[in-house]
Amino acid sequence: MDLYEHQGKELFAKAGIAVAEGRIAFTVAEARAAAEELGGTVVVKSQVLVGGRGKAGGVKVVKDADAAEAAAEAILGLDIKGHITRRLLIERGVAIAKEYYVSITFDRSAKMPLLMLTTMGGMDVEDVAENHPDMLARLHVDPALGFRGFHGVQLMAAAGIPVDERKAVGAMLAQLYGVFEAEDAMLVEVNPLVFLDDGTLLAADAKVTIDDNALYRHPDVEAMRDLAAMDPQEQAARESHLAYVKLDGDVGILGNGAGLVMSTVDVIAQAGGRPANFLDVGGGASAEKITTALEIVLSNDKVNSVLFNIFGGITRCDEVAKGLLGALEATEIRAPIVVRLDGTNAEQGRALLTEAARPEITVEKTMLEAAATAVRLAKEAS
Amino acid sequence: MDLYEHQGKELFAKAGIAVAEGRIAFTVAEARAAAEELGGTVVVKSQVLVGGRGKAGGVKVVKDADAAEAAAEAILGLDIKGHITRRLLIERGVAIAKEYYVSITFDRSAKMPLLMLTTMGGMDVEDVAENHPDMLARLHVDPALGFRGFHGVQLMAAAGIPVDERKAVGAMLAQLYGVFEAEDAMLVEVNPLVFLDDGTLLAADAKVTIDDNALYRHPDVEAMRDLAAMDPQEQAARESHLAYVKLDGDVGILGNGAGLVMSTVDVIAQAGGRPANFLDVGGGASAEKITTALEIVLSNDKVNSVLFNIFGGITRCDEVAKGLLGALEATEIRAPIVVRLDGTNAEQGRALLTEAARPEITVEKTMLEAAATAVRLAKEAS
Amino acid sequence: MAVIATKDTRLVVQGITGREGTFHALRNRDYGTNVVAGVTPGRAGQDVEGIPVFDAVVDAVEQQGANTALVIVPPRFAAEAILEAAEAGVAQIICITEGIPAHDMLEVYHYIRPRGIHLLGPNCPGALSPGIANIGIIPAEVFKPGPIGLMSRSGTLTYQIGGELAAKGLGNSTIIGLGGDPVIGTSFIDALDLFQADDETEFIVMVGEIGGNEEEKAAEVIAERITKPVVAYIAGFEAPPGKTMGHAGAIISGSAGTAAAKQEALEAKGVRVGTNPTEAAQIMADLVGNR
Amino acid sequence: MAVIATKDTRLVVQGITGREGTFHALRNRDYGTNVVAGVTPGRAGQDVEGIPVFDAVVDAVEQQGANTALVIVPPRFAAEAILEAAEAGVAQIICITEGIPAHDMLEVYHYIRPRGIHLLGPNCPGALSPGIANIGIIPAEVFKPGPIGLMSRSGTLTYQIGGELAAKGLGNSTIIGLGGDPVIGTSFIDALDLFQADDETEFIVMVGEIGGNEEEKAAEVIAERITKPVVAYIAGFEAPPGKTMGHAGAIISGSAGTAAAKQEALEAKGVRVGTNPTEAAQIMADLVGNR
Repeated sequence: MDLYEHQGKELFAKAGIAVAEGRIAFTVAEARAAAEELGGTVVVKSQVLVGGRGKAGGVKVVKDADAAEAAAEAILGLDIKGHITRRLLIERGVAIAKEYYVSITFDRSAKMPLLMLTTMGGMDVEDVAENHPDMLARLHVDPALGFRGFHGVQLMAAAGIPVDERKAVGAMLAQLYGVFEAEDAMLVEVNPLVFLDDGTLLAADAKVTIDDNALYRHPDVEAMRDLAAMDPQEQAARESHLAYVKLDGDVGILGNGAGLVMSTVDVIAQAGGRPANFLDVGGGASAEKITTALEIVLSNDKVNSVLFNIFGGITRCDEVAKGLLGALEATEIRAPIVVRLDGTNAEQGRALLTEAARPEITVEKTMLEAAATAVRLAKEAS
Repeated sequence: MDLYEHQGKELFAKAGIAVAEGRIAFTVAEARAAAEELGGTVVVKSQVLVGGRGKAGGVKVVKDADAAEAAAEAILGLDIKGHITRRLLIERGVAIAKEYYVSITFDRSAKMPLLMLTTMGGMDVEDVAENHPDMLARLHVDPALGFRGFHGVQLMAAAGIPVDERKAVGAMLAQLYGVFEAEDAMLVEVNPLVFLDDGTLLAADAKVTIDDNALYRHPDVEAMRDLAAMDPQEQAARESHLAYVKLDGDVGILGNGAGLVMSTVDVIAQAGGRPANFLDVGGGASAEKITTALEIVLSNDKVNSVLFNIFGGITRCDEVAKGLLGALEATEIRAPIVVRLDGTNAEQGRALLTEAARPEITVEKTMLEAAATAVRLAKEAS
Repeated sequence: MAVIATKDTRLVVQGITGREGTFHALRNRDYGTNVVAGVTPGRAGQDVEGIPVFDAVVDAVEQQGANTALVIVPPRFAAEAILEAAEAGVAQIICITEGIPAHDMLEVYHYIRPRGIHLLGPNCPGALSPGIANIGIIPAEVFKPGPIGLMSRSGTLTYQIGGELAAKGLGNSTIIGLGGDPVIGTSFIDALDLFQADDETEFIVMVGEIGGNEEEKAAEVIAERITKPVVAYIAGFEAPPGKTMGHAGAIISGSAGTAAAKQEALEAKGVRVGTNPTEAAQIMADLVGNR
Repeated sequence: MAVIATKDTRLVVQGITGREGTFHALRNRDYGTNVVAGVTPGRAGQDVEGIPVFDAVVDAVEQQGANTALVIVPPRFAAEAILEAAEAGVAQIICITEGIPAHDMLEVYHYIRPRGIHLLGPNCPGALSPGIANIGIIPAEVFKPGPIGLMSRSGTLTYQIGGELAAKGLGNSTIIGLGGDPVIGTSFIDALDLFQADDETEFIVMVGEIGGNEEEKAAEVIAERITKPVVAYIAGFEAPPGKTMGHAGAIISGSAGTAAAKQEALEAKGVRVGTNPTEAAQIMADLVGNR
């Protein structure tokens, strides 16, 4: 789960990490009130779950409440790479002396947290990695040890942090690692990490991603979820504990098992079609579960045909066929469904469907045949 | 550092472990006041750093303040295996339904904490270990993991704790392990751990030892030290950061290095003498350091002769001889000193001492010769 | 000999009294796996259709000689269940549970790895050696014995390919479900080494998917030390970046972890990659036929 | 070849800019030890009489090829210094520091041990291979080269016995100071195995003291697999129970850890135990003479 900057900063503040004082605003009026309350120079920042808002005009430094109001007016509703700005962070302006970059990522390859630090703050870190690789210090932390003082020394020395700044930066690194561990983060990024004119070290931005599987122990973070920003199908799938990802084609796809469904998406594309979604119904074969999954797939208006791809294992294909027939009773189906059943008891399952002779269903024996048919049907309907 | 029961319970309470409400009392009047304040039945308990106070009459359950006063009168000043009772713990009486035993020790052999649990509470655990070994459950905890839920399950299952009590006892085990880790304990023992009539689980006693080397991070524990109970020589040595242990003989011993001094103590005994102390002066050879060490050894009235046993390594024997001669200038020496210098520059050192011709000094070349001389001199003086 | 699931397996099922635990413990036993014990705290002394239940894994090890643990417990207890098995001296642990927090698995991984304990999973279907033993939830019906070692990050995709191979008359030495999580105990490289050392494995099929770079690392190892022929299939060419495709580990981060990159890395080392499961099975069938 | 301190040693001294660190780093170098680097955070770029100083151990490993670390830092930083060296890939760490909290050492021990990293100490004088290399604070003046491996929990007691042997014309392959703390990285058993495998060691002297049961465990191992003659000395027969005799590890707990028990255990396995250092040295001298 990706957090907005202001949410990430809430977690930072809880961990004792300095951030600029700020207010969240959903309307122009709220933005003005926040600017008035903070007084003086403020920064009006678009809160979107995507990078590059600065270049897109999503961040403005303004001198007073009038200017803040105007900035809010300009930024609310702003489309930043497909993300519409619906909330603003109004922050007290600070006098920045120096900008660094620090991040902690969950490095699956090394199976360790990876810390990155550079004095080239404020820039895109991919640029630094590509064009100034010597300036980007990288360090893995063995999770059996956790972050220790010597990790900080190593990383800061490699990044060229001046010796007189190491106490402050080292303490900040420890705190950020603390957030990474305590909040089950997959990413904690601060860009820029800034020294103010008065020597204070402060996290001027916050990009935090929390492990979905760990949200059960972070109800405060779970409550931060912005349901309004979610796709309606994705939201419905989430409520039903189904794995769903929207794509932009017209062939709806559901099947059992993430790998098989990913493969089905690929096969549809190989057959010349355009997949509309990924949906893993998981194990089991109740009519209720299949009904919910079909309803989510079909609630996407673009869908012109549906491929239901099952490889029966412990759940047998005859059970799946019965579940599917039950689902067809329970909901109205507005597009043709191609069903492929393979694996345990596939023949019995196919026989059940053939006997039922539902007009909306075409039964195929193999995955490739089923894909070809689903693509053809979608093209006919469009 | 061994803690009194009431001090251990302070650490327990800080960790959220239930203990009976209690007051510390140094006088009979304080004991009476505490009993009045608590009201009803109270327990008057001798606070000494030794076991077996129950059998020695150091614990009395009384019905009211008058009886508490009488009990305090009886217990204050009570000698329990050489430990004089100087403080009391007055606790509110509780209705005990069941008594268990639990301890966590620092097992050097396994290099892991060792948990022990038995339903035979209130008894001497050595008795349980010897006479009912099947009743004493033992479990090592890998420090790389720390105490986990499954450790509790394992231990409680092995000890035969009823299933319906495991939630409460498991939580208590986790808390006690928390104290063991957080406070750098070498021992945490609760005997008995009691279930009250109302189902509450409570630590009815507390025996806690803290690692001396870790006291720098536990100033609150360091402040609990009862200087009044310490031997005056041990206290003086402690203040000077010298390792000193009082023994009951008449040959004072000092030397460099714990092993060599232990060996010197043994050799004195082998030579028919009775060692008066162990004192390791450590490395270095300043007159000041040697003066302090000599003063501590000689402030024990029993000492009739002193053996100063040095094996020169990095610190050379000629330096040590100079330091010793300086020390003799700085303090008055009331007993003969046998000096043995060996190792680096031993001959030069011995020559310096021989030249100085101090009447209180006898120089010997080997450890065994020096021991024989020191024993002879002590016998002559006694 | 096969690997992981063998005739020497003495299995303890952690969470045996749960619905799933009971179902699969009995299924595994029915298949012929030597299921010697189950564990559910507080249930010691009971049995599950003759399988004795203990409070703790250490009891199953001491009293029943368990040497392999199957973990089927809810995600919030799974990491600790693995650690319990590890500390109890179980040398091989298979964890089915899906949804374990990634940080929990970091801790588990760095505890067991230096101590030489083998973990398969989590979020995996287990391991099946057809005709010998089945540990976990793989539908044995689909597979038959044979010379092909099959290793995969995906369950049903494995069954798909196994089913296609079986339809062509080909069978497997062992099917290893590696699991769909970002941190798993047994990587493609570990499984490759197991298969390379296994006498009954003559060919290897590798089923990868988007996310991470384990397929790329495996390609290096294949070139370096695997002498048995390897055929691969990768799922997720059409997956958009930044989206978790069902498996917690199936996510393209930035430009890393794409199916195309994995295919390229494998082909660069001479591994033939099928464009779909059917083609991958066909390539393997041709290879076996040409022997 | 000798052990621990060898001609292949490339030493990094952690805490080199401290008073003790500088003194012993230079002393070790003067003896002939290859001291390649020092570490003090914030002092990178400086040098100590030609020995380059780095901010972190990993830099000393990468830039100077350090393979052995000598830790001479205050007790509250020592555990972390050991862990730093371990994580930096140093295979052998010698820690002189006295006064490290016991719980810190538990953590260190269980981190390094499964990872195959060797630690000598803490609270030990180090290791000296006369004529080859000296790592730590052992006064090399006292010893000469020879066939006797010497291992000890006490510093000066080692010097005492080494001095007595030298006076009889006998020398040492390596002197290993194991350290006086309750949790040490190298036990008597570890040192016995090192000496058993070392070509230059023909005889072994073991200097124990009260506390713990490492001498008793060593007795078992001597009987089991040590073919070289072992002579022992134990200090602390007169020590009262419950008192720490200088070394944090030298304490009799209840009835465990007494010198008498250790002597008995060793003699039961045929190890001759001297009643004082002089006698122990004499027994060894007789043994060597009879060869």
